[in-house]
Amino acid sequence: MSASAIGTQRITMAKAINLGLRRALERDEKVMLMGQDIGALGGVFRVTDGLQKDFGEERVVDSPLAESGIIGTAIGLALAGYRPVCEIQFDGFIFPGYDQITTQLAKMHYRSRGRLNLPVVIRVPFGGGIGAVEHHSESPEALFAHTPGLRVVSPANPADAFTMIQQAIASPDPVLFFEPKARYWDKADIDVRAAGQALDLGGDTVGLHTARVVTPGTDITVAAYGPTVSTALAAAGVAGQEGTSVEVIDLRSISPIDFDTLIASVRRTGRLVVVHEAPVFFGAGAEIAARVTEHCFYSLQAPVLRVGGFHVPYPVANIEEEYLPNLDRVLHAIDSAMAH
Amino acid sequence: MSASAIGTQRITMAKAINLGLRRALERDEKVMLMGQDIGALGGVFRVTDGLQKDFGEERVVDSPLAESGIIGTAIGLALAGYRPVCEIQFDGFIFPGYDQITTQLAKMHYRSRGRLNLPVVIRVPFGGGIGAVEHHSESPEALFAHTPGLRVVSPANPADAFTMIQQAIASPDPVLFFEPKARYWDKADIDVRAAGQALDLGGDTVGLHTARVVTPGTDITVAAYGPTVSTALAAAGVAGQEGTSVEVIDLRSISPIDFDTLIASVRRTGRLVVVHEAPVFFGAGAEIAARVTEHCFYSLQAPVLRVGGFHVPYPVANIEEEYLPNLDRVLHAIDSAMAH
Amino acid sequence: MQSSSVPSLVKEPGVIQPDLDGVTTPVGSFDDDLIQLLTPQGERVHHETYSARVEDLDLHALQGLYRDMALVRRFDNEATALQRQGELGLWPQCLGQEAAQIGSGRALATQDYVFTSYREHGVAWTRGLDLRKILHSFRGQDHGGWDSAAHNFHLYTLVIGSHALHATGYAMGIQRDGDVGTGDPGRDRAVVSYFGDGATSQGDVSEALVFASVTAAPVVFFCQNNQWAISEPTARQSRVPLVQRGGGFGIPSVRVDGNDVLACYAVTQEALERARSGGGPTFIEAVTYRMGAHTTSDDPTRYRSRAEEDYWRQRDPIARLRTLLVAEGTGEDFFEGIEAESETYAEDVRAYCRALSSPDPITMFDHVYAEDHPLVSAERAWFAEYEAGFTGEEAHR
Amino acid sequence: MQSSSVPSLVKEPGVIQPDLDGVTTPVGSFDDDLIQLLTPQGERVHHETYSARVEDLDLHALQGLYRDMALVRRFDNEATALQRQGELGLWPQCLGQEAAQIGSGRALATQDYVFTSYREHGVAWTRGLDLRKILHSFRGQDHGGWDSAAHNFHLYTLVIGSHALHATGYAMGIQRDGDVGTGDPGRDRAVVSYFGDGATSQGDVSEALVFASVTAAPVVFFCQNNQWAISEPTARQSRVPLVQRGGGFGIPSVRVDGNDVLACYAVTQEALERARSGGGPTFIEAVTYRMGAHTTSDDPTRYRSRAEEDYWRQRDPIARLRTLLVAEGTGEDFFEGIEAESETYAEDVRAYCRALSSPDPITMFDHVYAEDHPLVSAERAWFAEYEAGFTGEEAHR
Ligand SMILES: Cc1ncc(C[n+]2csc(CCOP(=O)(O)OP(=O)(O)O)c2C)c(N)n1
Ligand SMILES: Cc1ncc(C[n+]2csc(CCOP(=O)(O)OP(=O)(O)O)c2C)c(N)n1
Ligand SMILES: [Mg+2]
Ligand SMILES: [Mg+2]
Repeated sequence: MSASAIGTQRITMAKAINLGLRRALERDEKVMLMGQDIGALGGVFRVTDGLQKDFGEERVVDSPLAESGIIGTAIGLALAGYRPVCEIQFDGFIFPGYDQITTQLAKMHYRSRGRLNLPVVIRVPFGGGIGAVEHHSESPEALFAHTPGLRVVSPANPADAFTMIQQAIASPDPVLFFEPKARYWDKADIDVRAAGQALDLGGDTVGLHTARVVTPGTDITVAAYGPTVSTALAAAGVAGQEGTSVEVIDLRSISPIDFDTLIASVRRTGRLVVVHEAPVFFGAGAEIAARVTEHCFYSLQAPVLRVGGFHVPYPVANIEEEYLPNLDRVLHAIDSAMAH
Repeated sequence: MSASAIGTQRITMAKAINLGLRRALERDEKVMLMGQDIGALGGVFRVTDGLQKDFGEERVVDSPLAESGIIGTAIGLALAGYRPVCEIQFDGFIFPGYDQITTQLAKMHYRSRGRLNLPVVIRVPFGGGIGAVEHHSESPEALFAHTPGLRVVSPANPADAFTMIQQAIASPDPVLFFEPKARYWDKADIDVRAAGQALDLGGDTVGLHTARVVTPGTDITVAAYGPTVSTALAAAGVAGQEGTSVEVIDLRSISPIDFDTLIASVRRTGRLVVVHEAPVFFGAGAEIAARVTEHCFYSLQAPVLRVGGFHVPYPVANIEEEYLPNLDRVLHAIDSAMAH
Repeated sequence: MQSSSVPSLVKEPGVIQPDLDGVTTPVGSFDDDLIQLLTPQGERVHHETYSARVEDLDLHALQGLYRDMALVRRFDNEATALQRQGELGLWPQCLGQEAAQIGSGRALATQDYVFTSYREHGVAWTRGLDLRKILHSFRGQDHGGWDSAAHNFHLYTLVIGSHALHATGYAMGIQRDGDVGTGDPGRDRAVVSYFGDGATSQGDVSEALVFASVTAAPVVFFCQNNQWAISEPTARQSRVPLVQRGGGFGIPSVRVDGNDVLACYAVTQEALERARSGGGPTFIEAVTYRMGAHTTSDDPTRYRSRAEEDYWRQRDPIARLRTLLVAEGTGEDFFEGIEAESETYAEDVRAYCRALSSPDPITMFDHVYAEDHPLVSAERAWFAEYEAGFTGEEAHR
Repeated sequence: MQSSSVPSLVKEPGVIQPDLDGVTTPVGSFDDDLIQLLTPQGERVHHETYSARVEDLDLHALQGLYRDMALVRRFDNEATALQRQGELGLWPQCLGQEAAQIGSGRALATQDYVFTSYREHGVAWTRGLDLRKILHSFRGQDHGGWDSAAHNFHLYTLVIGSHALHATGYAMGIQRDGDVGTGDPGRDRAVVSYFGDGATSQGDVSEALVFASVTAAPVVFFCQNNQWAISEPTARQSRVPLVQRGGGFGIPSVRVDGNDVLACYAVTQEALERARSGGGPTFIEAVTYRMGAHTTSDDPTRYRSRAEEDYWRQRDPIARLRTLLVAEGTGEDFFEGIEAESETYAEDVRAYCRALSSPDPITMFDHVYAEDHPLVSAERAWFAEYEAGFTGEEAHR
């Protein structure tokens, strides 16, 4: 089944990524997938379902149980001309591969003065809200964004997931691709063919690192990415009914961050709330607050407020809803900013 | 030679840490040191010089060449009642141990609901300016500060190094102890006995996580830690001559950050520049700027400015002086903030 | 890609010829070089070295092992059922691995210390842990659930392989305490680290073998090769039997029939004695089978055959001990007694689980640090005030 | 702590008894089970398997190997001198390891690919790399210094062990390209990964052995056991000879006299042939000695004895080949020629190094990413403007 023959359909984010991977595998024979249980099983989230069957064991590889090994051999494969897409089973299990990512993957292009490219994508299902046990709900994106040489992105909806995974694979640079696992089963209508063609033509699509104004508004900007975009949208809905016009921005990219879009918005609204699941302390919100404040010092009516994880390890599933930056907490921050 | 018999002397920071380790080994037989080449060689920076000779191979251990192994076995030793102090040879080599630090060391106390403590110290010579090759000049502190469960500190002078290493070892929590290697050979007069006694009595010493106003000033605050404190002081000197009164704060701790001291200062001066060697993007300066702005929104005369590493891997030694946040760049930021 | 071609080398000095049998042996079958004291048919086999180690197990003791296995299986099945009923978020079954876990666990002394992954409910049982506490974390109420020091049984570790290093470090601590080689059976201690076939690929496990070997730490590495790491067969982790891994690090290694409770008991006992007496680490490969799914979230039909499962059902560890017990004179009433006890136990487990209540959200701020931390305190205070703000209608607007 | 006690086990089926000789063998001495074709006294030894592989090396070829080793040593010494003169920040000497590096390097085909640590200047030489380029990074001008693809010789990797995985991945790429087992000597390719004794402890090296073994990747792991990892003797990394490590992962392994250029050539050639033909990986332990300091920053007097250094000086890899060459008819003029060539080379190296100029600071912003990155661009622009602001007096106030 060729992805390009599909046309508009209602699909989940998991399926959208699956179709994106399929298209990438079809278009470039150097693309290959690696990871634990991604073959016959199709990955624990079934994102790679059917791909080994259709593309073979050479291109969709069940790797030994070792993240450093997966990423380290992906680097070698990239040096040999391949474009490996590695799946990390859960966010909390990326750390055995952290050294390879930080000291090798991020630096090889620089070390070689641009002679060597490492077009490696690392897919990481991330974030909480699925009632999981320890290590299965983490949001470690800041731990990668701080390292020069890496690109870090996160789609928030099926259409972006379909496009962005292909853009990430096409990138000559290493990309950390954070997939909001709680949104895997969210559905949307996508014209896969049209989206695919736009992508092929380099045309109509939004760049991998471009933020998107999802809902325009005038009183306050709420910036989010990945799993928290839908929370931000929900908050905008409620706040709108209560008379506050919220502009929601889906950042889409955490490194680089599209500050142009963000700053333009804040210059208009004068207020900003940043929402992410990762702990606030040293999180993406810190960088955003610092830089936006620097550039919008005289436009800001209130300090940039951050809504995110507390400075505690991800808590047990029974109380994760209270930990997560939920609708109420975003509304609370909007209220606080408006009241300033 | 007992450290407590020494009295005031002029010693380097490397020696101060050595004496601090010696005192810790003397006072508590559960304290032990682990790391590569820390025995007969005394470590590549000679910080552990003479300790294996005096305390034996059981307490000052030359470990196999594996950082994950060192930290992982340190966790086991801590569970068995020991207080391991691990030396990582250079900042850039901590990453093979990153998983153990992030998923195990940081979380064991939480996982066990407080039943288990891991009093492990990880000593990391960090920062640039010594003309080294790749991986030997990095400043990865933000990559630890973001993780709840860890404490992250950095001394800026010999006296603090002597005291803080002992406080870190005494802490029931895991501590990342970042030693500014470019300052290892800086000297200062220390009355080791007095400092040691103060420490024993829990008295006169500054807490491990307390920031210190090094130079009071009225026009602007400059916050730094570790290697950049001396740069900040130099900048304060030059700026003072030019009529700007700079308050320099040595943060000493990166997680937690002593915001009380910082905020009190900024409320007075109305301006803040943060200086660190790590890349600015997602660095400590971001968290500081975000939080200080939140708390001092109406006192700030200018946005918080950050002076730090660029978004590039640590460059080659020949041009590291231009990369580092040197005197000129700090002065430039002070000027910019004052001109706002 | 010639991934199945096997190099042929002449054996000669200086050349290590690995035993490459494992490559051609189909996954799941037994090899000859497996320590076995009880066949799948329930018959005793004599073994020169190891038979002596089970001689003192009289019928009563054997019945005890049977009871252990039966109750653990009942507990495990009940937990699986509770997950299906929505009472647990997830459950990793130990079904099929009872002999490996009970046999090795019963070889432990009280003062020995154990580190495991997440599937070692049988070992937990032998440590006197109230197994119901294991349910806490799979119900999402606790990350740990028990007092590890009280049972010398560490909390489950979910990051594959990490705890092999903790075990080795703990064993290094025992050495420093002087609790090795004293000859005092109440004092000498050892550590066992349990992990799976998949875990052997993780760098941490290899590093643990390095550290244990060079320090001669009193630690036993007990690898339950249950043939699968989720959907990946052991052949994805190694071309050769895993038992060879230990030898490469200078660690005496032994391969045992992991569905034979007697053999598991015997080899573990020997390894523990060696460790406690100062002889250093041992690597044990226990060849067993994960009869259930990886966890309740898994779907084994996607990756393994019914035939394979049938093959292993014939080798059920409990069934073979039952045959032996009957042959050695155990009456039906004994089994009926166990059956009844199991049912009572299961009911109790069920009731306990259902009665568990969620922790108060504010407890998420507890025990992040052992000592005061201003940020955690501030966030806790904020949260308390914030939560207090929700009263009646106001909540969720 | 009984770290020297060796467990004694009866050999029997199912029990792997590691060869524990290494534990009692003093560091630095040779064992019997070492492939050797040329003794320290410069005499040829016959070896059933390997002698055939050096038969086609005529006197001219042997002289070539001598020249390789002599020039590399001269280069290495010159670099050390340059460091002492302040022209380099640091220098890691390969002194003493020339046979291991030249012997193995000369067994490579052009299309083979090499990954190394930071000490493999001899291997670099065999890849046709202009060694002067290695000085760039140790002078602080470049993190890499050469075009790795042009020489099929990857940049030095400083994070111990990392590149063993890159090598394995590259070899997996070769498999996918179909460049294994075609029988076409110009097409079939293999990879060699060089690392030290210390590196064997890193998880990454073990993981590389796992991946290479299960995929039968065409990669040769060439471990130069130079007896030391900075100040730590090999005994801190392993109780048993490192050659046993490979076998534990199902990889055929061989232990070779690393100071014997002929033996290193022979075993590497065999391993490469196996890899290229689809026979999978090989692990080679080359027993050699780091005759110099770890780097110019090191002080070996702190941790090793003069006697040990003397012992190994007797086993100098270059001296023994010289003895053989003389015995086989090489005249003094040949050696004088090499001497003269070395001096000219050294002068050239010196001049080249001194003439190197620092990069422009703005280049620090180059090549962070292959594609445009707004933050890097903005910082570059800021920096250019900032730097431009400094003119004359204004600079540094
Ligand atoms: C570092 C890490 N990577 C991935 C996972 C996800 N994971 C959980 S269990 C498992 C398979 C483990 O297999 P094995 O070691 O054989 O143990 P078994 O489950 O068979 O008992 C995987 C890949 C994990 N827990 N930790
Ligand atoms: C991950 C890592 N940890 C520590 C170091 C510091 N270091 C550099 S060389 C070295 C010793 C290496 O020994 P070995 O592998 O035997 O190689 P040799 O230097 O003897 O050639 C160490 C510990 C490093 N480069 N990388
Ligand atoms: Mg398994
Ligand atoms: Mg070495």
